[in-house]
Amino acid sequence: MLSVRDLGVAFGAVEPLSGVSFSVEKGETIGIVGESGSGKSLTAMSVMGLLPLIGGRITGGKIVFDGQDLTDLPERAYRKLRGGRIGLITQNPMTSLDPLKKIGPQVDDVARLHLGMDATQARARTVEILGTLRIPEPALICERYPHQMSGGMKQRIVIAMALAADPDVLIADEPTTALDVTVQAQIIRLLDDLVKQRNLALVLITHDMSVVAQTCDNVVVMYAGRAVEYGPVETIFDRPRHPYTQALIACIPRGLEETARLTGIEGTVPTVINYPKGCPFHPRCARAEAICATDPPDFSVEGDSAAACHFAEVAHAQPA
Amino acid sequence: MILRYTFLRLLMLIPVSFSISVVIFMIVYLLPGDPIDNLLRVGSSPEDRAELVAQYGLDRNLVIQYFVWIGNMFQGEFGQAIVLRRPVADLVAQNLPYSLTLGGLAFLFSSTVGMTLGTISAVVRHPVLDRFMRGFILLGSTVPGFWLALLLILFFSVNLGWFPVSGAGGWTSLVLPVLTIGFGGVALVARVTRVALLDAQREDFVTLLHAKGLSSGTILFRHLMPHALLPVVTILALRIGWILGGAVTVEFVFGRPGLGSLLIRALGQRDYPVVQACLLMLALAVMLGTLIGDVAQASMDPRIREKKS
Amino acid sequence: MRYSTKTQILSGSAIVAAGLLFSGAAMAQNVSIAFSASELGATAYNPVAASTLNTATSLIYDRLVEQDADQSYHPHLATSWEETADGMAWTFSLLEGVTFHDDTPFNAAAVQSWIASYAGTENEYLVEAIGSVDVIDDLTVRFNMDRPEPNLLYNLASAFMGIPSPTAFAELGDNFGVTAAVGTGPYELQSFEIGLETVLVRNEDYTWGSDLSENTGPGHIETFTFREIPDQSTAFLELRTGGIDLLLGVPTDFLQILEAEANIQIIQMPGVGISYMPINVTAPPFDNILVRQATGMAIDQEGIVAAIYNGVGAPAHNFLISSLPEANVDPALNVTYNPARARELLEEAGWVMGNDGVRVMGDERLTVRLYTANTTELTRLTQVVQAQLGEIGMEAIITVFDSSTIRDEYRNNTHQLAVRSYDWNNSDILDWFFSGNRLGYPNVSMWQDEEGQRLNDIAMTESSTSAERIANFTAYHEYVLSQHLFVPIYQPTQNIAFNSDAITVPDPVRGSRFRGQSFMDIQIVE
Amino acid sequence: MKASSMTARTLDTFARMSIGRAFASGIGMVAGGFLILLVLVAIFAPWIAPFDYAAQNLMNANAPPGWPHLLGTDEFGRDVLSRVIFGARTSLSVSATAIAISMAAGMTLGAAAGYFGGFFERAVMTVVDLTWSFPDILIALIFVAIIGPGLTSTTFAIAIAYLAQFTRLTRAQIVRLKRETFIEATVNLGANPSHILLRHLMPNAIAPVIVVGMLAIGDGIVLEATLGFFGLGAQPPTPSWGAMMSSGTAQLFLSPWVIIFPGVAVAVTVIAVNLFGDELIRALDIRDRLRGA
Repeated sequence: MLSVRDLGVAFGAVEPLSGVSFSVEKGETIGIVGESGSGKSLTAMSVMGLLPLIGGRITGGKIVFDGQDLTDLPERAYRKLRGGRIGLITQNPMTSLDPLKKIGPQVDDVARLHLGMDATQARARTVEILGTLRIPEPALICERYPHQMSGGMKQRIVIAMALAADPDVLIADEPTTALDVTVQAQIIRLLDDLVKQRNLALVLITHDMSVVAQTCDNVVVMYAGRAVEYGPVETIFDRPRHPYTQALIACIPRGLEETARLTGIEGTVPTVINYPKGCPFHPRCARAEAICATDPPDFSVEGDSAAACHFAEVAHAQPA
Repeated sequence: MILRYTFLRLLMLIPVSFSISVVIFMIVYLLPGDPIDNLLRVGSSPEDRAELVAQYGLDRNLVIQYFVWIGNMFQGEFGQAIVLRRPVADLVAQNLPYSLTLGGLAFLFSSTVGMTLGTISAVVRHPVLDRFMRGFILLGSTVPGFWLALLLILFFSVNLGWFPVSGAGGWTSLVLPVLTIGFGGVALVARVTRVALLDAQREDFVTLLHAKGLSSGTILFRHLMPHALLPVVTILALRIGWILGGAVTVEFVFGRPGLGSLLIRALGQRDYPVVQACLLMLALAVMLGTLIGDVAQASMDPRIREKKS
Repeated sequence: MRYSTKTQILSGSAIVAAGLLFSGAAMAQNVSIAFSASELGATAYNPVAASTLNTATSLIYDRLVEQDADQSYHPHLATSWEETADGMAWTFSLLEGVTFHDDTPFNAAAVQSWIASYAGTENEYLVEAIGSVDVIDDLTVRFNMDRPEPNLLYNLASAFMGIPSPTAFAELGDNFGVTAAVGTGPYELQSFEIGLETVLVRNEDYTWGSDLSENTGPGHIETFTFREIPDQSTAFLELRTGGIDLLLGVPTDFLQILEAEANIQIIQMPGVGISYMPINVTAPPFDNILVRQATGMAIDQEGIVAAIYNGVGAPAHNFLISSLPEANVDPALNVTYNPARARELLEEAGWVMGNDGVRVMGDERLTVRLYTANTTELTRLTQVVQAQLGEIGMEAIITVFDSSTIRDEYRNNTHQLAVRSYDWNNSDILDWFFSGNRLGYPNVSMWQDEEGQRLNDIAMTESSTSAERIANFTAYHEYVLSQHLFVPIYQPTQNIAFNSDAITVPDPVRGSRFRGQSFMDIQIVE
Repeated sequence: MKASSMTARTLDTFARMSIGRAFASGIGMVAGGFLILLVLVAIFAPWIAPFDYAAQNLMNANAPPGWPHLLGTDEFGRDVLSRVIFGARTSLSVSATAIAISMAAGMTLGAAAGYFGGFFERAVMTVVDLTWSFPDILIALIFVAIIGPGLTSTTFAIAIAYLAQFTRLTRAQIVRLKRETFIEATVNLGANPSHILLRHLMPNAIAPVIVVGMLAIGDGIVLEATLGFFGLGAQPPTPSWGAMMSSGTAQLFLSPWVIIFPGVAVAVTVIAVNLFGDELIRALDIRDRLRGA
């Protein structure tokens, strides 16, 4: 349904994203995971064609959606896709809704624009969608304003907006980061049901490996603007072959013994201007060799997963 | 909801207007000299002076005078102008329309042109246009009114003969004065609109609006403009006071009457009732301005409506 | 209405504007006039009660008698008059068939109630000498005088003795002249917006114009619009662009520019006023007569006329305009420029020259307060006076006030010197400015002196014939000059400018001022 | 005492760093340079001016620009260039003193209102809003009517006209800073209000107030010029740009240079002030904190 090949994005001279590839089919969820600053949110903006809004541009690669390459789609056609066939769910619900407008009209817009509905039809549809998202008394909610809603409620409204025009693909850019834990679980379960019931393709961008584990079919691990490992969730979680993936998995808090010590990763994520040469992870990689510092590793493919690491074969042992 | 909010704001204005009316009443006694001197026939005796003082009620103690004044004010009885020897109400009635037409037109001119220029300069990010806009806004706040008025008269009336040099006859005599006052106003409104729009464009929800597939035109007019209007409305509302009194310089150069000029003349002649009436009108306009500003803001921004009531 | 836009300022090239967009050029028979600066702010067209009147008043009301430029008196509503030998009674026979604008008849009874209405008003001094008025018959009236008044005819010809309709005057009371003004004049008051505009419309059944106008019948022009333009150069620009057709008072520095305009004609009439510097005799150092005399000699009248009035008008060397007989006093008393003598006098008075060019006496510096009103003409003249006083070592600090505030300052006696001007063409102005009971304003010199008061009373009340009055006032004038109470500076001419493409104006202008009688002869150029 | 020296030091480094950056940019350099030159001209006016600004020479009145009067002479034959130079001293000093008074009063009022809040804040802000929306020319003219014409009344008139701006700005800063956590910390440590205000709140609030103060100096010069137009500003012969520009608009036809040169001086100065002000705002990066005004 949607496949991204060697996507490269640049802001002026700086290239915070290069060589990212992934694809997702209807009814499937693909997770894009990485620490903040790894460029994962840029994939969402690139797919939506909104890079110019933040001053960025696509430098290379293709974004094929339903057989059509979006990178050279004219704006008018792109606008029909946005909201119509590809829905976006933003990260911070508190600031994603126009505070001056009521909830109802903001959701109705999508249906009226893409499905050519008139006001009453659109409102009926909105109430119905809000209902499916388990929002109490949706008709009343339509008359309220964003500042009268809780964070979780607002995120559901954003999701409703994304669903309003029956899109084929949903892109969720860290949908739960700004919510507290209890609400996070509800939102994740909600997204999961939607993918199943409406046969949607979901691109879930997150930094939380446990969320990936629960919901995604495939996963792409990103580090410093590049994909370092991808593949089905089971294989990646069973036998992570890239040291960074292994470290990420190790960080998931397990077990209940008080003594369990939370493991972290030394060093900090490199900023876009000082991406290290060779393999970007080598300064923080326990197994780094001389070669890692010089030439960037290729993907060593194994079945339907791959890892960009010179020593992918060697690193089978389970982390301590 | 809005009515309740407006009513509350009105209630809050009452103590304010009371204190202002006291200040206005007292200001007149700060003025050195008094109007009776202007009225007294030359070489008249102290008794004549006492009689005149009594006639205008200036002999009673201040508190009584104040309440008499306020009492009359409510019955629309502004009293008799001492030096100009005619009811103050007539004087105000004669000058107010001129101020309202000139001030009102200048207000409309500066708000519409100001907002359009502000929006254009915020939306069309063109370096040359940007530099021109900054230059224009800068010029607006540097050129003194009387100087601009003179240049406009010289160019448009003397050289081109399009408009009359001065006077208050017909629409043609309004064009240059409105341009003079409006020029400063346009600069201010344009600057505020530009900044407000730039800020609104940086808000997070704008990304989602684009993601919904709305065209940038709809986004600008349906979502961004209301946000930009909030600070603009506050600035405009606070300038309502200028409609009545701000045009003194222009009224002088163009030889037009107006409430501002009436106040200045009355100040010169120490004509207390006229000064007090003009100041009260101006204060009312200013308070009305702040009220309209608050109500407009509340009606546009639900967050304010909830918080304050 | 065509006008030329030749201008030397910005473009320099002559552009003739094809069409006129503004409404000022109403084709209907209307002539628009701008008042001179000194006439602005008149509060009511009420000759009996108002303290300031403008030229439009002379069109609304007629007078019994009119005075020509050569001081001769011509009949108007009074066809003839004779004064008894002892000057104790005047008999006037009145013009027949004259009606007020409200169609009430003008007759002896109207004159009787009119004279009585002056009691208790600011202009009461005009009729002070009249004891009572008898109606002999419908068209004859006799004034029984309390004392001989050789100046009566002058007063009767003054704008303040225009005759209002008694019925309207009684009915409107305080509103007379404000909401309506009813007289017998050639034009009726159509609208009056204070501080902005007065519109007069022709009185169709007017046929009794005085012999000072060629046209004694209804006026040629349908309506006159009188406009009050506070800013001098705006008024000047209105004349240049055809916004107005006639400017009653042209500031001297605009004369030069106006004369260069092809379509603008200037009429210069003899002056009716003096610009002078009153000296406050009660404020040291001016309580010393030597210092006052020295101050008088510091002012170079001829230099001032040449430099800032570019030769227009005449220097003033005493307190009255040169056309008045009482002005030719003993030449020695005239105040003339003599800086050397002025410095000697100051030395004599004990003011020695300090090291910074300012004289000192002990540790006190010769620094004086010099006040003036905030009109362009007066501020300019004051600065020249300041510089000339500096030449003799007297440092003058200028403060500019608006016209009514400056009166408070005079009354509070805070001034030492001031620069001001008066507008009057009769010798009784001496009483107005120097009589003891008007200290502060208008007696800015704060002068009180029995000899002065004695001479004043004789001149004002004991002159029975005009020749006697002239002698008495000359003596009073000479005594005032001897006390050095003021420094005369300049006699301005009356300058009127009109747009010769638009209107024609009678030349020579009859009467001492450009007033009603001259407006009757204005015609529109077809 | 120690607190003030500490505040002075933070201010000092703060200023040096930002002023430096403001000068760095092209426009900032030109505008700032011009302003420094102007202040020098104002200070050394007596030595720079070729003639005595009050020396009249009626024979040489209204002489066009040329030699020796580079900018020509006015209607009294006084040298226009010297009067513009001395005019700088009057106009700048009047406007600067007025804005200084206005800033001091505004900051104290604003700080107190912001810090104590409640009824006091409500009262102060209402009065201040009223003065802000009252036309400044009217406030000035009323003030001059009360204490008479001259430079002192012009200074106070300008000070009152801009008082509202500084009060609002300071209050906005204080209210915003009051909620910052580091302030709550000091409160819990038992610091008394004046200590908090002086040591912590004010230093942070000063930056935007100084910048707005600079911009207001430009407006102050324009208001002084307008009062001069009404003949109520500097009394003759003291030259001020405003008085010169309004020395009888008749000059426009006889000797336009008498009006045009001071007009240019006002325009250029105010533009320089605004340009440098903008650069300072960018350098201090206080654009958002300014929105409180």
